Amino acid sequence: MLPQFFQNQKRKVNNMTLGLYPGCSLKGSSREYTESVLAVANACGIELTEIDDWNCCGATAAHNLNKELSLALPARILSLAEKQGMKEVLVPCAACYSRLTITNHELAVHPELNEKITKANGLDYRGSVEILNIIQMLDKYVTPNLEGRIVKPFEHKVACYYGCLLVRPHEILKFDREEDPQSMDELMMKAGATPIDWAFKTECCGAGLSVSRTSSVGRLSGEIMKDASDRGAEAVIVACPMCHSNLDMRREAINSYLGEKIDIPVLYATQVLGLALGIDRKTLGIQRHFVEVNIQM
Amino acid sequence: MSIDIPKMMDFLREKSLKEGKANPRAKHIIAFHKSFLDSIRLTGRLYEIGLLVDYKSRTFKVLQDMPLAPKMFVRGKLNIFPELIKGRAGVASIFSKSKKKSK
Amino acid sequence: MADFEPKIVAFVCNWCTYAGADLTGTSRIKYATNVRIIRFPCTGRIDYMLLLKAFDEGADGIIVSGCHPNDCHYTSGNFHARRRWIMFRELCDFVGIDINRVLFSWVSAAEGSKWADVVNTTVTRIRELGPYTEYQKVAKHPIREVTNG
Amino acid sequence: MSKIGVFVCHCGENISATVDCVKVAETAAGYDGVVYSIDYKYMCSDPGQSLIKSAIAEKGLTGVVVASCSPRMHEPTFRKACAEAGLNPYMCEMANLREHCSWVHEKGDATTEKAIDLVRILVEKVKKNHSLNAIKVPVTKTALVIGGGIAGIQASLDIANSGHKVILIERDPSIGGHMSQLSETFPTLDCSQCILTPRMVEVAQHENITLYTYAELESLEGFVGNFKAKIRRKSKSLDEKICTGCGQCTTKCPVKKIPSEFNEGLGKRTAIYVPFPQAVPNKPVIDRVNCTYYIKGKCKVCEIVCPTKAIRFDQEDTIVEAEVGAIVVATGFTVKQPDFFPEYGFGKYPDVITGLQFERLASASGPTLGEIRRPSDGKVPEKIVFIACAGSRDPAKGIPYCSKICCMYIAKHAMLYQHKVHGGKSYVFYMDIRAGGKMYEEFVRRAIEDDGVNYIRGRVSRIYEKNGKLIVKGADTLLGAMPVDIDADMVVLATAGIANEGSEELAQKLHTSYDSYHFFSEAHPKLKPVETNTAGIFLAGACQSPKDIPESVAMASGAAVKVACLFSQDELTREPLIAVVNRQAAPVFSSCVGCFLCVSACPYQAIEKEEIKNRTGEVIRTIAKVNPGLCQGCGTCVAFCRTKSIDIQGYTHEEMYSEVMALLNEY
Repeated sequence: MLPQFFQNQKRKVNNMTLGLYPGCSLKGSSREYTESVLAVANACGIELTEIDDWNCCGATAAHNLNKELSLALPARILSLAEKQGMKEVLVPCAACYSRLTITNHELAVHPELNEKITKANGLDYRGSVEILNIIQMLDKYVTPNLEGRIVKPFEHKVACYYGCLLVRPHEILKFDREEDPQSMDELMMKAGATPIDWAFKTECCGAGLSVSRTSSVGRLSGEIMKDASDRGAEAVIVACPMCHSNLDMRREAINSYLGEKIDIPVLYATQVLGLALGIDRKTLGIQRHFVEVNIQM
Repeated sequence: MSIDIPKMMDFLREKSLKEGKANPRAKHIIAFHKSFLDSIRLTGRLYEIGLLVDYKSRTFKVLQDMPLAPKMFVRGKLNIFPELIKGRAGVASIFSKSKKKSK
Repeated sequence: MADFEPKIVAFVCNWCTYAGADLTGTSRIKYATNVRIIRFPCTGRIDYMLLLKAFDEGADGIIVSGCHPNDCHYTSGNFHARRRWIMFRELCDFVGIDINRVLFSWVSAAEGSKWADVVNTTVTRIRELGPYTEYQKVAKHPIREVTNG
Repeated sequence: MSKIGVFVCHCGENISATVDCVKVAETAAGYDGVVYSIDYKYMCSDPGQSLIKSAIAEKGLTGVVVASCSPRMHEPTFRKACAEAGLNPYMCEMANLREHCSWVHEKGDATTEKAIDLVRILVEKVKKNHSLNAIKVPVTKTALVIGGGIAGIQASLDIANSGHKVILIERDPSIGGHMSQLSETFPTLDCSQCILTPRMVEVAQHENITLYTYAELESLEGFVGNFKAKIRRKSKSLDEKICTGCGQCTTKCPVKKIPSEFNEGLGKRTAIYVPFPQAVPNKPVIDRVNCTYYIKGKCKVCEIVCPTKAIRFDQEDTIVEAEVGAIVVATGFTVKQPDFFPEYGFGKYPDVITGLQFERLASASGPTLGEIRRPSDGKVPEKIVFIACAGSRDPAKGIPYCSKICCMYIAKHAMLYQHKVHGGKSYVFYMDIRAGGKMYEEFVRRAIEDDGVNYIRGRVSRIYEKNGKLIVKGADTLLGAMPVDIDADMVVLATAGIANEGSEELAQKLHTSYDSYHFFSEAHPKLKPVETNTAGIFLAGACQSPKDIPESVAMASGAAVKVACLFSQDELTREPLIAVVNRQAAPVFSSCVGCFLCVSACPYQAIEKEEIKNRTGEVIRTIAKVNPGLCQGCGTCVAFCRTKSIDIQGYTHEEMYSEVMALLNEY
């Protein structure tokens, strides 16, 4: 009886249980992101439990068209997480992260809004859930225990691309600095990479206009890839499925805008970390990218 | 003190749409957003094929991005069937309630 | 209760609220006649026994008002007043004095209209609460009893 | 037995329109102790005052209640009238029938009733009032000026020239302040140093001025007219009396790579250094943080080369004690380092510099001898961009206020650049041009129209380096927010002016208040701009808010006049509305039990401990005692005292309780 009890205690200390909100992209067009997040978490003894019966956060469409909807959809997710006993929820997708954090903040600072949103929809949310983006989660639970575990340092020049949403709005996130952020660069250094100093860390890639205004995406993402390429980056590192699909899947549009062929691959931060930890490429879903990853590991 | 610019932009978008003053050049963007929301309303999560079919039926851009689909499929990035959540009724009611209020 | 005209005593500091009430006057903003202002150098000077005395003597409501935090003419008197008020409130609540009859506020020398609001809110509130006789009943007044009868 | 006179004023119709003044006077006449009661159209007029005076003389009044306007308006008038008639002025009180009654209520019985109540309250108070006498304190006629920038220099010279002694202390090794760093001044393009250095020399040579450089205020005690200041003279590691300022040591010092503060990091200095060639005093100090001897214990090159053997490595800080009567604070401002704007790349790109750095580049005495060359490679920039409001008027990231001087100095910078680099292109991104001041707007127009500076109204979102150029991405809001990209060689940020480091610490030492931006607070924003809330301490220059040179100088002269006014009297008179601890005959001495809660309550450190001794000198009691020079009369101690042993004159317990009781008990 006693040893069993101790064993349980020990397990709890070593293995963290975190909630996970994957979001729609991570189940479909960006499934390699999910794969790499799970692989890294698994390697580091972090247990990720998906929120049961989660729904879409509403993304750009909801907050563009209907404010109430843009709060009510994430409110349902937060309320589910709370009911399922999750204190912290990892949201790898930067766009979902932004919607969930903003909703969490709005509901906390405007109790009357919380009342209105939750009452009307039969939800109940007390505001106890803390939301982490992928960098925050890695900073908090992975990097402190990283020493000695980097078996294959990712020794390449990388351009860390944060995009619009990962570190904004600063007033709410209080994480990194919104212009010229550094957190991903530090993470990449720990994985053995050399982050370059470049100008487009937080410029917009075109985001949700991928389908409806592909030409704009070509131009915006083109400028980003061009600067990364001019400054000698061997890979662009992202932490957002939308940024990834624009920079990777829309490479044809990018190249036709630039009038030149750029073949720098776009990798998720978790994929790079996974490679450095010695996880194989397939588990990390690297073969799923449109732009082939030819980097020598 | 400071102005919350994104919030203001969202407000103006919503208002101009409601008052029928949206820029005609944005009609494809709005069509996409509407298709997107319709998809969530029905299934609870985004169903990418359904979204594209709906979008194309709204904009008649039938051929756009057709070459992408097989490439995505090969890489395991396209789900053929939608993921249906259990709380679809709840999600649908969120939609109907917010829609009513916003009018 | 409509005919009830409450007696309200205002304990104010000379530099902010007294001047603020002067501004209400110069701006000709009208407010209820029920308030009588007593001028103190600073809210820090206000001995809270005076508040009890006022209730004892038949006040129905009390306003204590001074400079906003950080604006005290004497740098920190209003902070002392605020702390004392927190203690006093709890004590009052404990012994059964209705703390809704005391309004603590900050009115600066520039807030003429706020002073009118403070007075009117208090008058409305006290009007709803009715005359305050409970305290007088409890605190028997030996001197008055002797002199009056 | 009190004999009170009540004087009800109609204030024309201001009071009588809503208050029945006759009834007020009649009712008051019936109160116990009231021997005279009258109403009159204008009490503050000469005949009105005569009415009071003659009543005092004829009826032998012992107290006066004037029921008229706010005491904040006419209390001095009526108290003076009473004093002239031989009544102690503090036996006169005012009932505020105008601001607190007639103006804020409609005509009616309730209003008149309130007026009657207000009069009755004060009748009862006056009965308890005591005669009080003004307090007199002596004045030490020496001024302490803190800060040796242009404001401190001007204030010192003005006070010294009016015949009073001045002690001027400066934190840095030389006086001169920011003005000595400037190249030219707007709007005349006078050379800053050329007009400043004669003043600096005058300070050093003035017989009434004692100058302590490399010194800071350690502590301050006392009160107006009688301050005791402790000044820390930091060790210069040098005997100033022997040093001739020959400069041997500074040329031979082996540590040569320390960024020069005077040149804003664009030039280098040695460990033993004079901040700039025109420094006053022109004698070096050793910077112990960077000196090899203090770090490693050996070197002493300066000691070896010094022809007069003036170096003193073991010299320690000394504390100078000074008695002063007034203090002028002129500690100036500093510029916010723009690294809080990562999108502008300050610190990352050497060619993104601050306005103050540009001043050094443009200055003939600067690191480039006045040629505009960029710090990274010394190239003359062909395109230069100036960004106004880098931090100012930006509540989200910087400071909400306008730094005031930037619009003008940016116009000056752009103009200087155009004069020095022929064919160069300059751009200014601005929010608004604020050029209020004599010849200021004309100056900006000259920059735009004659010198061809491109003014673009809009903000810059980002600066990044590409192929050796700084790409400045902005928008032109006057052309429909059109994006503007400029590939510049150099960018100058007009960073916000903020309170100097340590200013809140200094304010705490001086017991003066400071605002939320840590600038020193003036006593009144309109009518007392150079006074502080502490009597005898005055402000000059940019320590109060960012200011240009003429404003700083004007303010300094203003402060100097205030000091001279103070020093024109041998004794100061103060209102006696202060706290006192009661004293009784032995063996009680006082009801004070010596808990000293009042000491912790007092914001002015005005309460001291007093020891009561018997004839053999043995201490038998320790009680509180109020220093009448320091007490400002807030009364916080009164409310604190557990034994009611401390009371405040003019607002005593007796007076306040009688007011409350009078209010609630009708006759």
